[in-house]
Amino acid sequence: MSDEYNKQNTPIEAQSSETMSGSSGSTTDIDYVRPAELPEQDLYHGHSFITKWIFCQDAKVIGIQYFLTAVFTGIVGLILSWLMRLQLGFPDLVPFMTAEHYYQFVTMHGMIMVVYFLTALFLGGFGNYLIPLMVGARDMVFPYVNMVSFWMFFIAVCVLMASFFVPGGPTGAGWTLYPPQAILPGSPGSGMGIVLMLISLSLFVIGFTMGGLNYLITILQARTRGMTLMRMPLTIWGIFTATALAMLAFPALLVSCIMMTLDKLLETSFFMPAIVQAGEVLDYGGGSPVLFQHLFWFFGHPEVYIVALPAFGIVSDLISVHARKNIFGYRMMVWAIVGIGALSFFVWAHHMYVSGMNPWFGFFFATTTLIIAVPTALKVYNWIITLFRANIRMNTVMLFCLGFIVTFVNGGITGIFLGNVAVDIPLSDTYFVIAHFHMVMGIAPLMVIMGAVYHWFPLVTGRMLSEKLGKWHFWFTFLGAYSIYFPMHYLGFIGVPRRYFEMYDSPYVTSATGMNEFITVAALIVGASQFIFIYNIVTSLRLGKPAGKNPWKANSLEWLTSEVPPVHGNFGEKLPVVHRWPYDFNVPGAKEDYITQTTPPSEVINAEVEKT
Amino acid sequence: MHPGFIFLAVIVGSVLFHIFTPWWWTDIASNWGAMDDTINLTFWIGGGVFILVCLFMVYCILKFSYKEGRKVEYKPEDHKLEKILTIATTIGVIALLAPGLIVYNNYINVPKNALHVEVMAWQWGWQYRLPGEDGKLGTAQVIKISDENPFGINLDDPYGKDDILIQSDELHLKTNRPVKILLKSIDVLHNFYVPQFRSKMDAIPGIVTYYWFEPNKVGEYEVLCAEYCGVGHYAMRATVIVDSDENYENWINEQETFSSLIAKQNNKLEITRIAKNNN
Amino acid sequence: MDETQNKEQANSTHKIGIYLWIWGLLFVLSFFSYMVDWFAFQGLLRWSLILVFMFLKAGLIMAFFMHLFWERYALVNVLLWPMTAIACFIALMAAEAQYTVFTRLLYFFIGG
Amino acid sequence: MSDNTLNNLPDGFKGMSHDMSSDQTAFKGVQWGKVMMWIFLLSDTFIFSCFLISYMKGRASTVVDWPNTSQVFSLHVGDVPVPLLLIAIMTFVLITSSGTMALAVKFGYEKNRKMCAWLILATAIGGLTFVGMQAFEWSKLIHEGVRPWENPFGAKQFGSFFFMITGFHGTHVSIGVIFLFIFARKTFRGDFDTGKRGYFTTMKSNYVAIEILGLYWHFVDLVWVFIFAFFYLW
Repeated sequence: MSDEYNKQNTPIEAQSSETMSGSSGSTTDIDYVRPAELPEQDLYHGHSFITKWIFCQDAKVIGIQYFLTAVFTGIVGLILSWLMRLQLGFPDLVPFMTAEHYYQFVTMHGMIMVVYFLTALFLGGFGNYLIPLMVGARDMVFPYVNMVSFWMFFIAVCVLMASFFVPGGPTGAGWTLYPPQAILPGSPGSGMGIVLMLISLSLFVIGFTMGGLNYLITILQARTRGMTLMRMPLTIWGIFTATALAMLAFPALLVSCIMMTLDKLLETSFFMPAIVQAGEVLDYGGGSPVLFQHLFWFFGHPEVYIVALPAFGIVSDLISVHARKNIFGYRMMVWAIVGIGALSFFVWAHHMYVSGMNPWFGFFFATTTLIIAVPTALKVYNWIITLFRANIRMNTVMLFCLGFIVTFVNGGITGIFLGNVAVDIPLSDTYFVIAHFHMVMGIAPLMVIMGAVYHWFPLVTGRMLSEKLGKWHFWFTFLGAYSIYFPMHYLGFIGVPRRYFEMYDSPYVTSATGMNEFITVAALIVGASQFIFIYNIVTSLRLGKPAGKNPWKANSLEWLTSEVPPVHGNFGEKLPVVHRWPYDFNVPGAKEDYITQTTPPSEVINAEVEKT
Repeated sequence: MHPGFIFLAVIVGSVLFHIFTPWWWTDIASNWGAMDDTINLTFWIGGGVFILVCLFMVYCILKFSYKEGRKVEYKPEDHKLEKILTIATTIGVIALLAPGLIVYNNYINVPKNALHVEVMAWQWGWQYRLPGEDGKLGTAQVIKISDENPFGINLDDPYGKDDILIQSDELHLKTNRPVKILLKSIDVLHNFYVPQFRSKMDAIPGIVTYYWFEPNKVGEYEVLCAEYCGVGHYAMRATVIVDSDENYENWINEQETFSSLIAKQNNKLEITRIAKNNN
Repeated sequence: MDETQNKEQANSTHKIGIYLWIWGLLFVLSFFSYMVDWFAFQGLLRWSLILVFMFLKAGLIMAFFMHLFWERYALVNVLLWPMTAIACFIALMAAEAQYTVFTRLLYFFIGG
Repeated sequence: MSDNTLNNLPDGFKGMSHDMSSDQTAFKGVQWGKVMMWIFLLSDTFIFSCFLISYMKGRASTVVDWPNTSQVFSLHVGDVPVPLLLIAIMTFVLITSSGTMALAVKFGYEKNRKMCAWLILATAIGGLTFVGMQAFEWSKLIHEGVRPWENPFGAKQFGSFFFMITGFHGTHVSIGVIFLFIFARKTFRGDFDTGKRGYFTTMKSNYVAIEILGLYWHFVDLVWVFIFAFFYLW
């Protein structure tokens, strides 16, 4: 075997130049890939409807289950945002809207969108569907655990939704759930609502841990022959790093949930100092609310990247495929993803500059936060350099990628405002913050999700989505969302604080009434235009143009399955063998404008491929 | 129409919106002009980068949209370019960070001559405590709060006796005198925020937080609570009035001290006792 | 998976002596850390002894009982590097606790 | 890939860069299940770290005196109070069980079914003893008036953190004990020799499973090392 090793380590170019000079016997050598280390995976094939579609162990079905559940919660979140916007733009229009309801909607909207929608969609949905396909595995490594993971998530969603119907309603503590107000009577839903929220989050963490272990180990230990880490599509790198972050960040959330549940139910004083509420001395003492904020943001900041990194990865792949050009600086992209992920554990308290923590922390966290800006900026450069001298298909997928770049750059730059401590002080807790994070981790990842749906829909269903409807959907969504959040920054400049049920006679805000009305109308339109998307999906499921194999002429393994849509086990008789990275588009000397990952070097002898 | 033009319109529209916007900073009324400067610096550098990146993107999609057989560049890596971009970005980031840290250093180091003002927040309102002639605030604890002792001042602390108590949401400050705001909450998180002063800080139960500023414009300002604190959050307002020296002296001389409050209450108790005895 | 299992076997069938040695060492170290309390050492000495014994015990358990000493470096590094985040968290929370107790004492009790 | 191959791979940091740049697996020769347990334990480490960090923050920032653990956890032998006696015994019991587990793993790989099974059983009994003593300890404290929400000896947080952290650790031990008993039965039955399929997961049994369980059990011991140092000795 040691000489087999030598073979593998021999540079491929050296051999291919040899073959080009005519030695015919070595064609097999340049195609050499190390033999399989592991035997074929033992899979459980479902037979009945229940084992095939409900308690299913196939990662693809689990991915779709995650996707649909997450989209359902997303629609709930969308409706809540409409109600909030109506109140802000046109107070007194919604008859049942009280301050209690408003704050409950704010809270549930935030929590649903961040955790139950985006996280679950990217990692549970795209992760489950794409990881085994893209790394060339038959399935996730622990299919049973994967199934339990989804059902845990499902129960978590049920518990969350149940909190709408308990006495007092869902919690209205803001999505950050800061104590003491989260569990004191002054906030809506501080009874059963907050308890159910904490239980639901804990269940989510448990379920996610099960799924996350699967994603990590499938990527680390179950890749196909020839698939080195540096040949993985950036989608997988993004999902991988995000999952790793989740495995290390969710513990902090779990711990803070447990401690707050105890504070609520057993009246312990982890986060509760001595408190006098409504003239009454409460039975608490000695705790520290700032501790909760630290724990929460130790989870919360990586959480931002849990949402952002898969988006970075997916958008890189989409841009490369539809610009028909290799992604620029692949290595740097990978290291940027990993670096951002690692750094994200050292920046959490930039959410707490005005929280009353030890003021000296400001220096540390401002510095680490702005360091993160460097790899992030490099990623943006690489995306646009990829577009340079490319051959760009202006289809819906590409439009969403471009929309992502615009919104992400905008939101990223406002992030530099908020990361730099002295700049943050006047802006924090104002609408500037809302505009910033909706732009950067709301709209930007959503653009990617929608682009990804248009991109992979043909793979999942075997039919194309309608391009015409897709373009309408894109322009409504992009222009609408941009005109919601771009002007909103200026509300923050005025100093309008966030989480205000109504502004009434405040001198600052009278000038903002018009803008609030405009934003509300835009929000209603953007929300409504999502129904174009849903209509497109539903009709295309049956009436869409059949896609055939590899309609986008992509290189990565998920398009190279024996059947489209792929069946359980993914790759038919034999697992694919990988010879190159997935970005060999328009290689000089090659006949076609793409070379799939499985194409052996001997078939594209004239192509001047760079070694990967 | 080529989508590139719509993206171009979005960028131009953003710039125009900025030029013609009626919504911008409130006029500053404190010493934190440096904060506005750092924001403007970030705004111009950041805005410049945003426009450049987006224009380059628009150029690319206009120039290189799909044409069968177009010659495409195959260049996976360009170390020189990547290095230049990394260094340029790093320099830009340092240029933004350094002034920010200098301003922040001023923000957390309070001048020695600052007047201490305790702001006590509760659901949902404000009250204030100023030091008396000794220039020092007495220690206080939340659990000692009662009708007779609205600030929970420790009775055995001599510094507390002459503290000036303001049980209204209207606070007066002297112009051109630095104030150190000591924030205290008796129930949940709050935040004492006056947009014109630019500075803000949360009030947290269990500890005392602080920040400082120097009001430099006479006038009346609205205080907003900037940290979500329950149902009444949006209605939790107060007023800060920045006075000239003379008006400030007049105002402060009218306020009640802790010892006079105690005396008054003792009086009241005495009267009720006598009244009871007479019955 | 048979072959990899063979590898495991090669890895894990170390001489029984190693396990017994480590086992013995763990007892001794536990005894020592108990003695720290018994003799009621105080201050810096107490803390350094507690930490030294703690890390020695933890290290022995991880290295030999959990076989980390014999695992491939790739795994070892993946497992140990994330601890820097925890170290950072500990350091900052220690500073935060100091600050909290300082403001509490200053404004609630001592004053001046 | 043969056994031979693995031993030919470079070691140390060179091996690391080799593994990371190779295809198929990033950790050569490490089973899926074992990697899973390691990464799960890493995640669990973060949970316990967060608990202990919160405890540090809580204890270091309280202005009320923290009870002297040495006295609170003392046990009377005759009339003499011996500080931390029970905790010391618990520590020794847990380390003993950790040792038996390590030997069980060793004998498992040597396919010494009987020896392995008995050692797992011994480990399980050690764990059970530990849980029993913890229950005794809890009842003693509760008897003396310590509750999660109050503490007659000083700072409120003492009771809260004590019950929460030892409770969470105790839950881990209890789960471990349950699995140890299951595995003892499986080993006696010879499931690992015959490769019987699991009831839920339908995957084949393998002696590696014992090492994986061993990792978990040693981790529980590891956590106790930290709890012992920070909660009882501080």
